[in-house]
Amino acid sequence: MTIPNTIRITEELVAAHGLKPDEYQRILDLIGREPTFTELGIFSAMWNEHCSYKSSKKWLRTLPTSGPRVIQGPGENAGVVDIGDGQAVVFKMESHNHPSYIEPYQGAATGVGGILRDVFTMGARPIAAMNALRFGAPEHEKTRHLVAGVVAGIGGYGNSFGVPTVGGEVNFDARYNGNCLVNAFAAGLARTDAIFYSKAEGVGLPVVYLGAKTGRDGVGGATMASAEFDADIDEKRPTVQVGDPFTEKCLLEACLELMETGAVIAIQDMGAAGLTCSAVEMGAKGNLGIELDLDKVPVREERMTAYEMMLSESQERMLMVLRPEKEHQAEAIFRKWGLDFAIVGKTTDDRRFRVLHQGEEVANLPIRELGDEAPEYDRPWVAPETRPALDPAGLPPTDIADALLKLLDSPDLSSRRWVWEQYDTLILGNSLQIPGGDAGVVRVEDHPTKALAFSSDVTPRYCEADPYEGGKQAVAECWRNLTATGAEPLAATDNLNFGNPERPDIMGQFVRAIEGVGEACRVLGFPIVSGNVSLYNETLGEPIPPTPTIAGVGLIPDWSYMARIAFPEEGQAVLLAGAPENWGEHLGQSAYLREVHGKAEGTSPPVDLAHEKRVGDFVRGLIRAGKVTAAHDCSDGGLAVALAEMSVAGGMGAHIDSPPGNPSTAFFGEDQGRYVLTCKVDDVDELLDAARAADLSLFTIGTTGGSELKLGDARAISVTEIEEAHEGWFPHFMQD
Amino acid sequence: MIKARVIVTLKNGVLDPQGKAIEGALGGLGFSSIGSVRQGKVFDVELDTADRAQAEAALEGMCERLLANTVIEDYSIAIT
Amino acid sequence: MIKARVIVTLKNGVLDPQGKAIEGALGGLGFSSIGSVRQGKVFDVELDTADRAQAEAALEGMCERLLANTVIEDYSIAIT
Amino acid sequence: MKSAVIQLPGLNRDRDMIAALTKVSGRSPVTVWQTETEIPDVDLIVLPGGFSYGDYLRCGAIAARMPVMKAVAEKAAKGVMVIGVCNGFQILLESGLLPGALMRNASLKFVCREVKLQVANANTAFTRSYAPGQIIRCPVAHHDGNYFTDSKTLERIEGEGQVVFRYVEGTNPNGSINDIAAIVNRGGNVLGIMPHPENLIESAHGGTDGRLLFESVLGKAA
Ligand SMILES: Nc1ncnc2c1ncn2[C@@H]1O[C@H](COP(=O)(O)OP(=O)(O)O)[C@@H](O)[C@H]1O
Ligand SMILES: [Mg+2]
Repeated sequence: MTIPNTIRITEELVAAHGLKPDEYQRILDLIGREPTFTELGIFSAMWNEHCSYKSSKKWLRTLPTSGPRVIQGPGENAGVVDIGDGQAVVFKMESHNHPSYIEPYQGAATGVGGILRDVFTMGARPIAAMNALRFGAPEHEKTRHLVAGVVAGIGGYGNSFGVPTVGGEVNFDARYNGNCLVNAFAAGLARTDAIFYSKAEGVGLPVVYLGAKTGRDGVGGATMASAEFDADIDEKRPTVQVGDPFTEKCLLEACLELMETGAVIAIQDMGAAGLTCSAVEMGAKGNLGIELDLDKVPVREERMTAYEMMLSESQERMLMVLRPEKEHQAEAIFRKWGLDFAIVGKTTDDRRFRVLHQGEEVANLPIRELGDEAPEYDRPWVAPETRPALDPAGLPPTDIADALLKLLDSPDLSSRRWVWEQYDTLILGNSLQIPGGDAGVVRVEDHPTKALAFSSDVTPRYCEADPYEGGKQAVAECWRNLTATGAEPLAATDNLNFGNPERPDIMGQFVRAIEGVGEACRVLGFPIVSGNVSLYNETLGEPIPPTPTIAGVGLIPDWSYMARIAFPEEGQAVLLAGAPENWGEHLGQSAYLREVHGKAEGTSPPVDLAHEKRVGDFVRGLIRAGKVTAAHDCSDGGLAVALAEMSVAGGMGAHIDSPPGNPSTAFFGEDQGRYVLTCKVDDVDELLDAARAADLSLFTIGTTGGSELKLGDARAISVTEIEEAHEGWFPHFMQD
Repeated sequence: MIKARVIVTLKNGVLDPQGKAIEGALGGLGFSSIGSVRQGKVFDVELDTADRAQAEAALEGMCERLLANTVIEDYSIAIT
Repeated sequence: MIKARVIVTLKNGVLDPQGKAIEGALGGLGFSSIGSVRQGKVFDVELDTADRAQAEAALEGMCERLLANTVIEDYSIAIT
Repeated sequence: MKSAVIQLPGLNRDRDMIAALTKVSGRSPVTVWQTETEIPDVDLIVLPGGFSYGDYLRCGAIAARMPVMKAVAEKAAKGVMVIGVCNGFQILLESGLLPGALMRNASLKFVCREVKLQVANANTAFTRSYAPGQIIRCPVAHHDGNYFTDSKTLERIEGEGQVVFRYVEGTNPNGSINDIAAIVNRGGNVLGIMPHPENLIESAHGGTDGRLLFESVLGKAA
């Protein structure tokens, strides 16, 4: 089946391309004539939500994106941050939600492939990956299938490509039943003097196509990512792309080798709407035109039309502008790695995007306007309603030990070992902390002491109850997790997953969440340097909870002063930093409330950002001074769960004092800005003095040791029992 | 007992990285006549039943529910 | 051009972890008649030649040298 | 001691291996690309882990048929030490330099975790720095590490001390027959090992149990 370029443009056809009538009118006004079929395809790709950010742009502009260490903020394939010594960390996160729901293995695999490409396109060798996953209720019929496929797909791609996966998230909630989320993060290392950008320079230079051949994969995929699912989802299936990690690994090596030769002027990977977006971006940024000759494009299927070639989302492909005198050297490198190499066009001085196919000019469009003149909306929004606070007095009393075991054995708080043991967490030989702690840590190769920490966070139930506080909390938790290893949080990337922005209530969630994210980033000095927006995450009118995933990177100057979560030694003091007098008091929207009392009530825990920063800076200072022997932040499940995780990781228990006030709120409250620390008994006074001097709370709450965890007056639980509860849920759910 | 062979192949147009790599390797080994290679799976299944119609229905169900990923694969069933 | 289908299966007695797991999974899905499952591979090969004898010889060579691991696998060739 | 690391497209633990050899022996190995037909004069040749040719078709199958493997076989025949780790082990099996096959893990899943290994033969060039029966920690990271061979071969390799490491009971991550994790050839100069000793050689790795393997074959670094 082939599609000629002479198809008549009808109203239906325009609508099928996801273009609204006023958007189509905009096209007519812009080019002064009816577009050809191929041109219509190009516009639909460039102007859909996924590529144009037409609903989100206005709000993204409000995020802080610069800082003393930021070399490149949003606007390129990935953000770039200086880590000293002439090196930079390059990172980004991106969603592959819809493809993963349709075909979990390949959808997740190609999501990982896409984000790795974004990173090495900039000249960075990938050194770490993470994945943030949200699935429907465990009991929903599709959930297990999606979990199995997505996890296998992420591992299948990342393991074969050869990047350690050092972190991520998994949540379950019925609101994701019809729309799972797969957000993939990758980071790489580059020299600050060898970063590559997408801006083309120079007229008449060869535009080179590299990598795998073009097939009909995903034709219409970018359009799909911007449309709500409806009942005819099966019809959309043939657009599934298959990942080829082997080719991508070869592409990585070939690109880095080529970059070393000085041949590369501009480079852009082919992601969504492949050839179209990459060519337009290179030309528009350089204020140049691009002429493509599709007869030169390596194809793997017969009789492909211009339309299909321009919209194909075949994976593992790149577009470059090369120095003509280095063309042969470049070609030799690509042949060595068994990759396709073809000159498919040239840069021109007319600022037109011209596409030739079989002797015919199938597109001739103004290149800058394709991007710049894309519609931008200020969509109407309504502020989300605030919820009444929870009155904890109304809750029946619970047994603290039973409640803790129940939490540890629940879908959201159980160990994710089943997931991360399917990922290669060790490859490259630099992993200092693998998943299971607060942040993954990878040492900087060839540097004697430096390391980078990575964490990805968001708590959708908080965002649902209060998008503004939830947005703040996502940033704060990420910042806190990096800090808990001793890292200085440098910068972050975001993946904003929401429902249909044409609904004012959803748009309200989006706006408030961004405001919260922005505020937290400003106060914490944690700029957003790259990111991705995924809207229309809803099925048959059921939206997902607002899910602004934040992934951050931190710098550890000397990893011999790095903290881990494991209780290190018997007889050490256990301390709680940053907590209120009664240790904890906020039960609204807590995991405890949901799992033990079956309620989703109250407000989300507020984040006092100034306090957050002061506590974090204080804790980091102690870690770096070698005064702290373990550190762990309190998040889902509060203090009790943090202590249990530290026990299991260290293989030893602890004796915790009876808290002042209500034990349930003390042990299970989810108050923000708190850390559990351990230190040598001899150092306790010094630490308490330091806290007093900094005007921060620090309480001694117990002592490590023994084979049981005893929380105040509650029954002591053996560490074995804790571990069994914690490790039990996932394998049991997956029926292993 | 009924024996059957199920063959699962990638749909037309779906990328087959394995087939492509094998193609390249065969070329490298000097098989110059090699055109294209597509790789699929075969399942040899034994069923504890003597009822052919029932076996056919069961095999069809197995393909739809497990053996084939019908998003990207086709299958065929032959009772032997 | 000649088209052929090559089928590679595990030798009798060679452990087949995938087949075993599929057997278990099919049982779990309620296919009670399931006896045993063995998984193999199929290759659909196109050869740029019109000479059948030459094609057969080439296919035999491909199986011996690459497509099958004759330590643990058998193969069969069918020109279609 | 001079060493060489073989490089094939898709191998991805070559960087780990080069770093380990450099750290243990104090000198960096030479690298040899797949199309080379000769290997320089070295005492040790290493095939690192990864996914050569994507592990498409069968793990190590396509790699085993590349020109460089002929050169490896020639060196091995002359008594040069050869180590294949993970995918390297699979390549050695596919090249016929070692007996048996590595099949899909019994769980059908990729597995990356630390296991315990017992030294089954401390009398080889690769294990002489370990004590007989010593139990060590070592990570694994593979999808196809389920060692299998027919009963006659199994009897032979067991009888001749060709099994070098075994997964300690209860930690077999893949279903390998007789818990086999590593074997040597009859000549004692070719080792195939599924776990990754190169990822446990320095304090940053949280342990150094893998180091002794390299020290055994390279001689202790000065
Ligand atoms: N939520 C966001 N916050 C900050 N920057 C964003 C966000 N979403 C997208 N961006 C930036 O916009 C640019 C275009 O994004 P995208 O189209 O996702 O990149 P790519 O073309 O590499 O897939 C990128 O530089 C990206 O970092
Ligand atoms: Mg944490």
